[in-house]
Amino acid sequence: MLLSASLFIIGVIGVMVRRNIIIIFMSIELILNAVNINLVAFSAQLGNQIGQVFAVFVIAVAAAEAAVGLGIILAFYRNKETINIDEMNLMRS
Amino acid sequence: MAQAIAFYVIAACILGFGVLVISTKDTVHSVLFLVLDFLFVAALYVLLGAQFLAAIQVLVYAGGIVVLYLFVVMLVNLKRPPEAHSDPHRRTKLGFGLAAAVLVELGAIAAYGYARPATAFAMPAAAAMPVSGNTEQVGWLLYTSYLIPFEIASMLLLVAMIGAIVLAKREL
Amino acid sequence: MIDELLIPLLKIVIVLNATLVAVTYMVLLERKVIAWAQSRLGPMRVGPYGVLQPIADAIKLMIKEDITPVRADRWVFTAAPIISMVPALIVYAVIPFGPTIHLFGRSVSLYITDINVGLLYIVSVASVGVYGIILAGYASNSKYPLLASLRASAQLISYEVAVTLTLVSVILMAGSLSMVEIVNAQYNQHVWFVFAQPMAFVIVLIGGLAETNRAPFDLPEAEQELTGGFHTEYSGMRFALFFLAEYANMIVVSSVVVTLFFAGWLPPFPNTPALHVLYYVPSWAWFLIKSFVFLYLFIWIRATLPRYRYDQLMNIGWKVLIPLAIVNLVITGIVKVALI
Amino acid sequence: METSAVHHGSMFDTNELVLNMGPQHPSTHGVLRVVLRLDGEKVVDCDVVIGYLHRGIEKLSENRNWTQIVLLTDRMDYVAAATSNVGYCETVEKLMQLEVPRRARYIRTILMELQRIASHCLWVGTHAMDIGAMTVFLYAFRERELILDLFEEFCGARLTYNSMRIGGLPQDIPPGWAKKVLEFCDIMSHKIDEYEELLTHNRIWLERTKGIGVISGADAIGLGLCGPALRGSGVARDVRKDEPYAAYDEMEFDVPVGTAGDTYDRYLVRMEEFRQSLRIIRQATEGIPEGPIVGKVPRLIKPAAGETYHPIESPKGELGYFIVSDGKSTNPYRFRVRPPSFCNLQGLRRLVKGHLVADVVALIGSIDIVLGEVDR
Repeated sequence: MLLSASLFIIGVIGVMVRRNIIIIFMSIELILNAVNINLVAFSAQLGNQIGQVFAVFVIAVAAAEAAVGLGIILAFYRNKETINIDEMNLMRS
Repeated sequence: MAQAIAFYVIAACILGFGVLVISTKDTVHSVLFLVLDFLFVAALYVLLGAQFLAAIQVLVYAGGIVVLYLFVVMLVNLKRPPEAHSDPHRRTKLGFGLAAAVLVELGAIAAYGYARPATAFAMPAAAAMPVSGNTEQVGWLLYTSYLIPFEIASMLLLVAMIGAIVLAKREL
Repeated sequence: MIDELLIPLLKIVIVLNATLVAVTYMVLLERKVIAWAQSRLGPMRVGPYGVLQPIADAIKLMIKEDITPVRADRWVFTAAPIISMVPALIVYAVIPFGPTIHLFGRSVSLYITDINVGLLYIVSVASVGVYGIILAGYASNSKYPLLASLRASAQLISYEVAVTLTLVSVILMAGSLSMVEIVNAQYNQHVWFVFAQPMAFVIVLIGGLAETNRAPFDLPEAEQELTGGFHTEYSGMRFALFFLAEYANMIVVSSVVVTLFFAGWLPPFPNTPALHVLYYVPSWAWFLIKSFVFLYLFIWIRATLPRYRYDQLMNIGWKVLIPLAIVNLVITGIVKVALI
Repeated sequence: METSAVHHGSMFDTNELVLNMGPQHPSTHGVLRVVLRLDGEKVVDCDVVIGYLHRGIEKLSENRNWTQIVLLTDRMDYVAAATSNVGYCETVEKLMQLEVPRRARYIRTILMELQRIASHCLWVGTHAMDIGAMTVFLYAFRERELILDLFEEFCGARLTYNSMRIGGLPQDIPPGWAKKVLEFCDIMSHKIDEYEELLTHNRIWLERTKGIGVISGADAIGLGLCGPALRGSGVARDVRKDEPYAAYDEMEFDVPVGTAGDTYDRYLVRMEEFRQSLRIIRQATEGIPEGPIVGKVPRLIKPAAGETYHPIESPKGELGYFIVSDGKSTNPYRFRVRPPSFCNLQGLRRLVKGHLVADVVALIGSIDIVLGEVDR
């Protein structure tokens, strides 16, 4: 549990600290993995497979998220030539 | 005993690489560490008796998602570090603050857990650990009890796929 | 202790070394067979008929200067060949060369391990191998390798989809992901899966060619287009690692094809009592013979066919193989349900 | 040397990649350099940079006497040296209004057609190799070797023959040579079928060559293409037919033309030319007349003042020599070559636009250039 919590925290720090949107995305992947570790650990502890099933779902969601997210990054990069999140304020201006 | 050692080694690797992922300057190195991290997570799954999930982890995460990341990094291939400008400490404090809050909370839970040892979870059976046929059981659950979530997940993937194609396509 | 630790270790050592030797001789075989196809002699100088050529090659590659381009990403540049070599080798852990046999009073299984997700393990480990190529292209900091590695990774990923989808139908037939169980299923069902699943066999073979970057799908290393492909900037032992990884992958693909579709170590017609004579040939020999046939086929194809173009390759992958794989899967599922 | 001919602005356009192909690249057939501007793998534009093999043959020739120049022409199209030799000698003969004996003209025809087959062998081998079929390369070289043996027997050299003299030949054909040539024709006609078996109906080959680098007949003429590259687009221009030289007016042969003007048609045209060449060789060898091999050539070759242009059909296309003599010195006043490779090469840019990197090498192979001739 502590392991997954620590990984989660690393992910959170990554999201908050880094400017590079790709690294932010990777941090999100780390967070999802932390969740997965938790789920699998519980499933092993409780001796049933439900945790693993949920982990499969999480992986599927992560894949979807990565695909769409990276698509957005690419589209954005093509227009703006940056991957710095601070400069991504289209909505604001 | 051997299991415990393996667990701690793997855990240390996961955390270490996790730190490296978010602290490395070069994005490609960061992606590489992410792969290593995921591989160790897969190892952890094996240790926890979830071989199927471990294989899926490697296949989908390491083999699929991270390759995607690598592609994007190479496409937007930039030697100039994107964080060179605009004050880097603006949200750093917030980030560490939040992380500290989570840590404190966790500490509290842990302390609480130690204070009232295991009543809620009687830890039903470590004996019921599935040894073989892991894939079969997960599959069985997926296609019976969790069929609807499964279908929803597949729809989500489909939508994501279409969305990604639309976004990435240059002209419609 | 001996059974738990020593024998597996011994097996690992044997398989690793045998693989590496096989790979080097695979190179010689390829050179020889292609030479014969082209009315040449091939290597003849080192040893009788050039049989010691691999050793000379190995020495040459090891003592060659190992150049790192100045502007390359040094760490990644060094890591890339290793990353492509390691998955190629650890796949051998689940390949069954034979059943459990009795040796010196012990029962020894002729495979390193038989995990219940064996096939999935192969697929997932193989998918990690693509990193070596991508990173090599990236780290070289040169345009040809970059183009080649983009080609290679797109190719590997798209063909992986087709192959994996096809493998699912084989799994459906066998009812197991374990390599050993798949072979046993072919024994129990009295049929080599190549006859039950001809379509799957063809798809896996083509996909296998594409995944190992062999002709006619050898675009990532198309010498005539991209000079050397992703290993343009590599030299010496690091280049050798890429080279070995390619041939090791070839052997893996032929082993997997043999296991899945040609009943692995079983002799032909395993259930026909009249042909039980064939059991006198050791099981691993059958396995090796069958694998050899496929390796020869790969070389033969390389000597014969021109190369596809990148977009044609992708078209075949996405518009032909994947739909076929899906159709095959659906049909297999329906038949399977109907038979129950 | 100013080589940054790539158009400006590409530095800032992230979607385009500038790829420098050559001068040391396995499939640019020598030292051609092609600067490609790529969008992904698609060629947006390309610049052909030449001059890496420039030896100044034209200027050099103005300081050599008329006989010595034959040797320099060897070094232009070095895979078809005999053809270059004949082209030069005939131009000077035209300038001097020399009569060449019929026997010499017949032997010249045989040599030129053998040379055409040798050159096409090299072409089919390298072209197939560029597209990835490596076996054809070695097969084609096996047959080219036979031709080189024939040449060696005739003049002692295997690559740069120096095998012509103004007014005729340096020596007569050795005894039994004609028979060997006929034997070779029999072998070769089977071997051509062998190449075709490997390529012509191969699906991958078809997909790689059909519809690639399409150019219409009018465009091809406009670009000044010549030889098989022009005939592939359906223009039946062949100097051998249109302005016969040597003994071609006495030979019977067809000029194959393509229809679509793509890489595949250019391939088919050359494959058919193999057969037509064999047909010419057979006719010429069987009909070699008796007689002298050298015409009435003056001791000192010194053409009267004047100029002339004389084209011949080299394996690559129309090879023309333009020579000016001032009538006073023993060397040409002006010596200019119209090399087919050079003219065909300028079609490359037009051909590759919109195709992929892999097609670029196929197209370079398809126009069949020799850099020695391009740069001179």
